[in-house]
Amino acid sequence: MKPVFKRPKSLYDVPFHYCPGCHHGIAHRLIAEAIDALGIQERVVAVASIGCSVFLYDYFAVDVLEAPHGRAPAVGTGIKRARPESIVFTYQGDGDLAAIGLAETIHAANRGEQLAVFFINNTIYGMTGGQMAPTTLPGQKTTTTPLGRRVIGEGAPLKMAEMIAALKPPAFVARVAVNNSKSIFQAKKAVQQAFRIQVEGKGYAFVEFLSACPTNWKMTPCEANRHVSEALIPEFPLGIFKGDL
Amino acid sequence: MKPVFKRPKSLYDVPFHYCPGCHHGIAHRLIAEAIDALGIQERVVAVASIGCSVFLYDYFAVDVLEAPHGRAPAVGTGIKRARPESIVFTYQGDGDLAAIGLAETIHAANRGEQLAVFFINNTIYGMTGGQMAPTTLPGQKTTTTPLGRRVIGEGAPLKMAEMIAALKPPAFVARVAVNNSKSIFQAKKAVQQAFRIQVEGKGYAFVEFLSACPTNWKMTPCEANRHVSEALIPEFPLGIFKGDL
Amino acid sequence: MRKTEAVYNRKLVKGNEAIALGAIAAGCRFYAGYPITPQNEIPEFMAGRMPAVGGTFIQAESEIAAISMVMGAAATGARAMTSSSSPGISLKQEAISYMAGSEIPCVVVNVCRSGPGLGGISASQGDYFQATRGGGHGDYRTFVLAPHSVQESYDLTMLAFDIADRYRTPVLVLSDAVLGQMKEPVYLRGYKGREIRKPWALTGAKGRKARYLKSLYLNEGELTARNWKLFRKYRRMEKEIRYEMYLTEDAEAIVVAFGCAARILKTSIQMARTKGMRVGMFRPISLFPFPSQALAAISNRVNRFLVCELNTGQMVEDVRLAVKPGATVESCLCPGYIPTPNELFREIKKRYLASNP
Amino acid sequence: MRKTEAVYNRKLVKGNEAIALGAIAAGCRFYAGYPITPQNEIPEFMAGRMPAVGGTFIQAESEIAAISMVMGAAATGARAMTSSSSPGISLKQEAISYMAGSEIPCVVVNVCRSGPGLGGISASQGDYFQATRGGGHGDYRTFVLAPHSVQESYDLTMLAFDIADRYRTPVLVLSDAVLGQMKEPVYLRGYKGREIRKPWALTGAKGRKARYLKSLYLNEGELTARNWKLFRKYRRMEKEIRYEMYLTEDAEAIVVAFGCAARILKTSIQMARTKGMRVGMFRPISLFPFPSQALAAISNRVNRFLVCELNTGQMVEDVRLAVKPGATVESCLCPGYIPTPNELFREIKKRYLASNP
Amino acid sequence: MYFDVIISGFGGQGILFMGNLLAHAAMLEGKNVTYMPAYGPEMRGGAANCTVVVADEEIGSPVIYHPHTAIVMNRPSLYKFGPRLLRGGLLVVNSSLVDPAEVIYKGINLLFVPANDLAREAGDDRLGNMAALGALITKTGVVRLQSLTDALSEVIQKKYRDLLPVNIKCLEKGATYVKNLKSQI
Amino acid sequence: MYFDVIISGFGGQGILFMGNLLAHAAMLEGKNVTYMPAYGPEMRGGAANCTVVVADEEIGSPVIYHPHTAIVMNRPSLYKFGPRLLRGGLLVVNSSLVDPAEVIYKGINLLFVPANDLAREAGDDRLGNMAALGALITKTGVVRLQSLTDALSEVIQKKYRDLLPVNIKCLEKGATYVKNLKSQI
Amino acid sequence: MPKLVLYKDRCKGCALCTLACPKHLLEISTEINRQGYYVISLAAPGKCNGCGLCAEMCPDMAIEVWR
Amino acid sequence: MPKLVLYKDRCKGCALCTLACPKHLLEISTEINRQGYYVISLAAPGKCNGCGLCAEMCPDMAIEVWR
Ligand SMILES: Cc1ncc(C[n+]2csc(CCOP(=O)(O)OP(=O)(O)O)c2C)c(N)n1
Ligand SMILES: Cc1ncc(C[n+]2csc(CCOP(=O)(O)OP(=O)(O)O)c2C)c(N)n1
Ligand code: SF4
Ligand code: SF4
Ligand code: SF4
Ligand code: SF4
Ligand code: SF4
Ligand code: SF4
Ligand SMILES: [Mg+2]
Ligand SMILES: [Mg+2]
Repeated sequence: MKPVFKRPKSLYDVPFHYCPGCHHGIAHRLIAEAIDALGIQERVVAVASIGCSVFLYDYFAVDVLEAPHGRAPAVGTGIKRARPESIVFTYQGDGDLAAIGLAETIHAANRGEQLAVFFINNTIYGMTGGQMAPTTLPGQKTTTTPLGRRVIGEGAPLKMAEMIAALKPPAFVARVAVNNSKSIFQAKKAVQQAFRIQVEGKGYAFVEFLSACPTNWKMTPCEANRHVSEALIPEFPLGIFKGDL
Repeated sequence: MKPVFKRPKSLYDVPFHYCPGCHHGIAHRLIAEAIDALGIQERVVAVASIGCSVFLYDYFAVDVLEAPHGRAPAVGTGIKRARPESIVFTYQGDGDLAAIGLAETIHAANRGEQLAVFFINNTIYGMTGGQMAPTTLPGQKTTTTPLGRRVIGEGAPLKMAEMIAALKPPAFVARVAVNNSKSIFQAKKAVQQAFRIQVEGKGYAFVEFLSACPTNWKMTPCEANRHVSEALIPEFPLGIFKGDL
Repeated sequence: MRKTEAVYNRKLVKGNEAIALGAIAAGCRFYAGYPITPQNEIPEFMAGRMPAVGGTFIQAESEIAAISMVMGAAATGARAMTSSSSPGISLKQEAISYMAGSEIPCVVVNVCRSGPGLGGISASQGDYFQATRGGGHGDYRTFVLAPHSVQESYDLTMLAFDIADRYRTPVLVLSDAVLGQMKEPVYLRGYKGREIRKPWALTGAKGRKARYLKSLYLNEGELTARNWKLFRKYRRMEKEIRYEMYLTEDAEAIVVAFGCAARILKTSIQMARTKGMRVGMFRPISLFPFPSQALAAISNRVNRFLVCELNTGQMVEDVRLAVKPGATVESCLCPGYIPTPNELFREIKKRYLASNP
Repeated sequence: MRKTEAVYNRKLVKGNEAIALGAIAAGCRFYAGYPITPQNEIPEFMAGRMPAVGGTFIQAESEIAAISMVMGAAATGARAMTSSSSPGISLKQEAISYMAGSEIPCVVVNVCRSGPGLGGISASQGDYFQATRGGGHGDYRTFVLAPHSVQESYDLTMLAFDIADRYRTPVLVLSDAVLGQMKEPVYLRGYKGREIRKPWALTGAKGRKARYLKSLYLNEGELTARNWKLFRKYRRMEKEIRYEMYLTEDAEAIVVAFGCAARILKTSIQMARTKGMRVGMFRPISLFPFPSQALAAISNRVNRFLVCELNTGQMVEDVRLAVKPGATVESCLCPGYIPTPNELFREIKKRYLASNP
Repeated sequence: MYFDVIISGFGGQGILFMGNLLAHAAMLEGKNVTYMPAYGPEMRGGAANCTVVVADEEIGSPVIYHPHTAIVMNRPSLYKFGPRLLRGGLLVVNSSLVDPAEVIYKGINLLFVPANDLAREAGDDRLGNMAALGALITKTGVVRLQSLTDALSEVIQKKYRDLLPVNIKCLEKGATYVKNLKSQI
Repeated sequence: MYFDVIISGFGGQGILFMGNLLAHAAMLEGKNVTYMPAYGPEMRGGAANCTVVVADEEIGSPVIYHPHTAIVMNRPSLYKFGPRLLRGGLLVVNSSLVDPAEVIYKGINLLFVPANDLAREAGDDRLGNMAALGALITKTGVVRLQSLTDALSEVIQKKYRDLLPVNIKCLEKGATYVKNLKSQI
Repeated sequence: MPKLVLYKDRCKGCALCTLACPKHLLEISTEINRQGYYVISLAAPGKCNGCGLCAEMCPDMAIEVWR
Repeated sequence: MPKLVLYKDRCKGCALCTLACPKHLLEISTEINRQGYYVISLAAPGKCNGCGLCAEMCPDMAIEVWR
């Protein structure tokens, strides 16, 4: 018998600390699978960012550096420039990448750094307990928007994939979801492509994951999963915004 | 006899410290004229940013706050929210607005803050002596790109007006030049519109000026003036990107 | 507190909420912040309450944006506040330096967690140096108030606004994870201070000359004058020094501590007293200006000091600088964790016995 | 320096260039920075030279991005540096705290200008506290080297890389606007140190287990252990303490100064000597760890100290903490401007005569 | 008078609510009290605990490593806090979810309360927390039952108002359970 | 031996180049030397000045408020630095651009050098800086002319190589001018 | 016959796999694991075609599929 | 006749006004002002139509135009 599905070897065999139904776990696995598929585990240096996923190094069997909140793209730039033979990826939440780290995000993309940036958009600050994120949906209630987010005054959901795709240098920009088999399949391809581009020295890649946070959305995992298709995807359309698979 | 052209009263009658042929002076005057035209001098609180124009308060006869480098939009947000009856504008260079202050710039725009943001894009760091800016042209030599800016590795010129126009909340976004009478006339209208929008409570306005820096471009004023049409405008097209005049 | 008050007017709130309540009571109508554990109750409370009192709450895109917004709001004369915890406070240092230089008052709350770096979320006093030595660049200080209870979190936050306005200076409230997260009954006394006129505020040049607030001084001698002006102001602020003395009258040895360490120590000292050790506690409430004279006065009588802090030794320098020559100053250090009263009692005992065999 | 060297191997360069030259000589192959006066010669020099030596120069989008890039590069084992001036250094504090906590070595240059806020661009020593007390949040310190000449700017920068690697710590080179902008002949001795192996570097998990570098420690006791580990390391760094003594042997009074203040003072002291005053100078070269023992030793003999600094009184605390009880420590403060040798001479004379009437 | 307790269980069990309520009741009785929740990333897994100290004197530390009293509402809590209890202390065990056979600690007093079962009998098996709390105060006398029910009506959120009676019933169930135990002895 | 000078004028006059060159020459003679440019925003208006100190001993301050020597290449410089000169000091005035009648300071030595005129005679009136420098060193002897010309060929940028001779000629013009003055006395 | 391996202690009972199985073979059982979660169970092992979609969906990699 | 007022001490000799005048009436003179700049001069005042375009262009507001 052959395995149809087996844990990728770039992940340690330990349980995740994520909440039940949290999509971080799926994103982790897709990244690990791509690393395995391309055979680059020994070259990878990952950048953990501050958010629920800060413990990246407890899960990925690759070298990891923990960056200050929001600075992962700059930290990744330093790693890659100092050691071009490394394959560098960052893994960042929406608070990290689109709020405090927005300048670093856009400038690294705009320099066309050889990085794969994985962006976990769960429309909320997970780790700190459910505050508004730059991608929070209009009307969404969070602990800091108790009446629901108002676009004027609190901001419109930032469309990071589109913003980055509008820059000249990035080679590959996609937005994916992982809330059903079909979208997971697409996501898998996008993740692989993001790494392949770097292996081939073709530049900067950005993959945005729409991701469920049942805990802070105050939903069951299944409700949260459904919320991704019903509320997130209409606001953040899936697709390849730059480059191709 | 009536004056065809006279110094606006919102400017003190003192000489500018700017270099000969520097467009900062023209931008100052257009802003002062608009303040006069709308009769809002007594309501204006301006935010000076760090760059050649930091001495704004020496020129404008309005209340002025000096912001930390790059933070003018956040500072302006604080002023306007705390005193909604004020008319608030920021005046920022390309280093200030598009490099260190990029996150503040985009987030203030994306919240639709009631601000007029005047962006002086001279493709260079003027005050610090001619280093690369986020808007530096491909191939442009600066003290930190001695061989000319390379897009990959050093970045493509950031198109701030376009980037901000792509956000939902901003009410008015324009790019203007001041290198000849015709463009000055257009610029004048754009500046007035930026203020009018705020007077009418309609939200965020952004006006990007293409501006000459003869000193750091190492050109004569006339050469620099010509360079605006020959090199800057082709890269940064003029126009109204959002809202209308 | 009298029993009647205690029973009828107390509310059970977290230290963080008490800070928010104190701020609003003191007339703070502008708050901007960015989420970080363990201070999230402050922005969350403000998000709910500010609109109701006609104030502004903004969740900023970063700590830097938050303090910059506060700078803008405060420049118009509004009472404005931001809060964060250690890493976020580091990011605010540049702007705090600007506000000190431009003499714009504001209140900055640091619900201190452990460092360095991301560190941990447990309580710590590792930011003492940063708080008391200006933190950012240049020659400036901020007034620093360190509560040790939920009640003080409320009271000192109100005071912070008064001091900020009186001296046109940023005031830091240095809380910590324990004080911020714990609930205790607090008597909501209400604001007894007074808001003062701000003839420097940027309100639009209506019927007066235009004004500006800035920190740039390039002409010869101007900056020096400004530095000395600030220096003299910091001297004047010594009028506002606050501290608590606990069982010091007959003490043969004094333990110095602030914030949550001090409240734990009180128990330890009670334990020591029951064993007949004549130990007292000195608790600085204002950390800058530091109550050096009061300590010096004590050191005329007592010559053994033990400084107890949740770090690897910071306030001990201020104590050493304050006491009379000849006094011995030892340290009892608990970086990255909360000691038990017992543990501190043992430290006291060990040292007390060493010199009273 | 012997005459022959002097004549044949000297180059006339700015202090800022000397720092860049020293860095490249020491094997620094990664530099990221952001423009700010008065240190722009460093990034500008690096922009021209780095590509030629196979290194990387990046003009970052901000000071924060620059130090973060340095963190990334240094984590791979590369010798990496950033530079800025006061306001920019404030912005780097969070990341410096992270690097201290993660034990990632790097060199940070502060060509100090006047503050607070935007302040001015003249030389200052207003960032002494920030430099020597960690600056950012949490319990950490950085090694601090303070050159007082262009030659030392070159030499100490090379040394900074060695110390950084040896102790896995950020090292701060504290220069100032005068030292950075002035030209002086410098003898380019070349790098005599040695790059060491970095078995902790992130180079990809090839033929070994995967590694990580982090500053987050949440499990009980871990962070405390880390804090104490750092504390012990800072103690060990005392081996690297450096200072200069000038005419101290027979001195009856000692002036303490560092950086550009010290070089100006040397002239003042010569003036005093010609008037028969037995005055000497003590110049700390490492500011943290501070040469407290050496000062204490002097204070066995001499009991009058004058601390001269370009701020409103910062290093004076370290001097007070170092000298023996009974010694008097006075201050001569020049915030925001450069004193003349004459002015300092008068200060010395006034005080010297007061106690030797 | 001095009393401290660590209350521990998993997220959904209303652990923090228990602590809060107890603290509130103590406040209503004019006592000094501190309540300290554990918080932050360590909570992600779903564990929850808090510490309450009640005293007549000023309270020093709100953080207790070795409590006089502990309530463990599930198995992991037993393993975490059982060993930390002070010698002679009181361990209240939710025997609906924890097998008494697993409680192997010596030198401490034990109180087994089938909290969820009692709650089910009272009408809502999710309110085991109230039953346990009722049991605790009856055993220790730290606050009066009346203070708890007073506190409850002040603390309970508006939308859960209608659950007030069943909550009170659970408190009482726990209290009665202990009283009965006592009378049995 | 101790010498200091502030050289001042406007941006296009090659003020910083003068200082640099002088410092370089001093270095070639094995002397200690410091060169300190004024810089930053205050320079925006187009003013430029720098300070050079040459000494046998270690040099203390490279910043001089009251110099022993000053070269003023234009009028604003005269007003700025004239009053700062030490009593008994030497003021070198570019009399091509500054009317000697405006020089009203007492107790100092004056040397008027028609620098731009001399330079024009030498072939390039923009090289007044070199003429003034040649005059200065001849008057003061701070460095030898030969050292200056040596320094010049080391310092001059490649693309201006062909201007070396005319630069040297200007230096010499200034030197000769002062020698002739001397011999006239 | 395809084999489905369930690592019960990894399961968090989120039920996402139940949504993913095209044949609706998975459901939450009444069994509680060491973490305190109700774990999943495979109703009719014989009907499983080993497509692996459940495993692809599981955030905690609690399922392994062999064919 | 339109009047053109030149504030000579404000002029920095940048010559931008010379580009702006549709009638090419302005040129840099040989006169140096207090700031050290060669100032502008109006060649044929009579030809000036007072359109003000030169003034609009001047970064230093050295020109005032009346009509
Ligand atoms: C400088 C700084 N500010 C704030 C924080 C607190 N903080 C930790 S994680 C986080 C954001 C988490 O949200 P996100 O990036 O969306 O990641 P998620 O947890 O949702 O995956 C914040 C603000 C911090 N650690 N450092
Ligand atoms: C935090 C900080 N970083 C850097 C500087 C130095 N600085 C002053 S102005 C400036 C940028 C000037 O460029 P720009 O914003 O384009 O304005 P311009 O002078 O070109 O009008 C910089 C980097 C500073 N003052 N503060
Ligand atoms: S809080 Fe949200 S993002 Fe974080 S682990 Fe839980 S579900 Fe995932
Ligand atoms: S440096 Fe450039 S931007 Fe600054 S004043 Fe001069 S010309 Fe204008
Ligand atoms: S392998 Fe396919 S058929 Fe079998 S249980 Fe999983 S999803 Fe259903
Ligand atoms: S998806 Fe995984 S964790 Fe969730 S219920 Fe199924 S097997 Fe369990
Ligand atoms: S007013 Fe018009 S015509 Fe007259 S000089 Fe100016 S631009 Fe020329
Ligand atoms: S545009 Fe103005 S400053 Fe320039 S030359 Fe004409 S008048 Fe003079
Ligand atoms: Mg998120
Ligand atoms: Mg610019």
